[in-house]
Amino acid sequence: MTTISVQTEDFDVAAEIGRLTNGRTDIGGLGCFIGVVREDTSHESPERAIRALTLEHYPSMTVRAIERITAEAERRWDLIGCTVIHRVGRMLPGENIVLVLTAAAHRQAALDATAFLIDWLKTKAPFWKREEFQNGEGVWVEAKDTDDAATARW
Amino acid sequence: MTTISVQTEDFDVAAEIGRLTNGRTDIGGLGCFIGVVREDTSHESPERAIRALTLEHYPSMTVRAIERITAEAERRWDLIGCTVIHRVGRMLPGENIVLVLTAAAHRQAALDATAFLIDWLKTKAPFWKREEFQNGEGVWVEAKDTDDAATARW
Amino acid sequence: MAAPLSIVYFAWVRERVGVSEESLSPPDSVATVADLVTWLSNLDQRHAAAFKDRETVRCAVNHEFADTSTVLRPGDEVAFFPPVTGG
Amino acid sequence: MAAPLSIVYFAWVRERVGVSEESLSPPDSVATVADLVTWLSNLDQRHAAAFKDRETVRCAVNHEFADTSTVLRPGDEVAFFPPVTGG
Repeated sequence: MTTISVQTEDFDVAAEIGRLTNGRTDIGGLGCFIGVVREDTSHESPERAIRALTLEHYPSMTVRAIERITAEAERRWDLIGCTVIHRVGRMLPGENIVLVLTAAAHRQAALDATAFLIDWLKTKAPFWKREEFQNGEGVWVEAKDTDDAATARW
Repeated sequence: MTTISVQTEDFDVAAEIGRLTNGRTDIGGLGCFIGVVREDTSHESPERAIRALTLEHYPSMTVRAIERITAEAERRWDLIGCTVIHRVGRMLPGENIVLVLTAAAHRQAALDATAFLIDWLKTKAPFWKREEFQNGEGVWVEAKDTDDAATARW
Repeated sequence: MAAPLSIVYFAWVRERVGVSEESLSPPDSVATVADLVTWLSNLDQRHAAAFKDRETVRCAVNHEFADTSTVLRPGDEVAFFPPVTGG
Repeated sequence: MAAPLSIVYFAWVRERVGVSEESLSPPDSVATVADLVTWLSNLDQRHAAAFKDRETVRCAVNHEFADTSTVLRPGDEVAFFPPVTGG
């Protein structure tokens, strides 16, 4: 079973695990990754600490792009199911951004597919992050070379 | 924060995530792995399908052994915290066996530490699994070469 | 190009252009995404600003990531945006 | 070995020995884990069965994984068990 959702509201991790496993007895391992809004304090000025993050996306393309990514994961690993929930809109530090869940008979498939899904979501799904600082200013987050490298590993 | 528990009762994943994150705003990624009792139906006879799994352990050593494993993970990766909960006793197919949670500023540390912790738990903590079949017979699970190989990767 | 294209913008590309969506009918000489970018860049200052760093602008055609050599057909939805940063 | 050792067994090693824990005082000639295994193997049929495949039996001394060359001291807790299979 593949569940994909793009939504403004938060997700319930336990409910999503329950929906994915759903009483099945052929699952040996569940992998999970949760991306969280981090109050980046690495800027020199406290005024540039992150007050909020806004996720913009391309509504008519986003779910389709995620479907292609989950299909690729299901082609590469023997998965019983996977779940991707990505939030959009404005979020505060500590709030959840994205949930990746994978279920497989064996742990390595679940672990690898989880890492693969989050790596590909970062570089192959149409989302854009805008950071809002304490002083009210904001910047669009720049894509990282390390994310491209992580994607290219697979 | 490091949380380690060896217990007979099931764990509450959402509660453990809440305990680990605990309102912090410096976490960027949470990794999670849940091991589940799988009703292995690969045996030729349906009588050899797994009815239950019993986890034996070495009570005076187990927590100490897990502490050494989590300390090694914290030495290798920049973790904000991690949680390992391992159940012991008799469990039915579909029940949770083990929970690994990791929190880090960056996703790669969380993902790698999660995989590392479950690989090392499989080969460096004193637990033994006994499978109980539908016909009442049982066998001690044999250690897998693939688990040793997974441990040696790190 | 006989019929108009639907053109959509995201993130800072959208901010620079000043609209999130527009319907435009480029001349027949516009055959590919690269041609479209060149034509848009010369349309006005806002479009020129959006495509100033052409190398950093990515695109999708009909909801699939595309590159500058992709051939356009009438009625296509063409999206321009910075490299994605979700997850 | 002046004082007794505490010896504990797990999984099929425990089942073959028939007890989960015992206190034994091996002779002075037993200095290492390897010596202890040899001595236990000759104790009776149950111990002999437990250590029949010596290569597959693992051990810990005072709650740390050990190998057959580990030197034993009076009062040590020595554990014997199959390769672990948790997680």
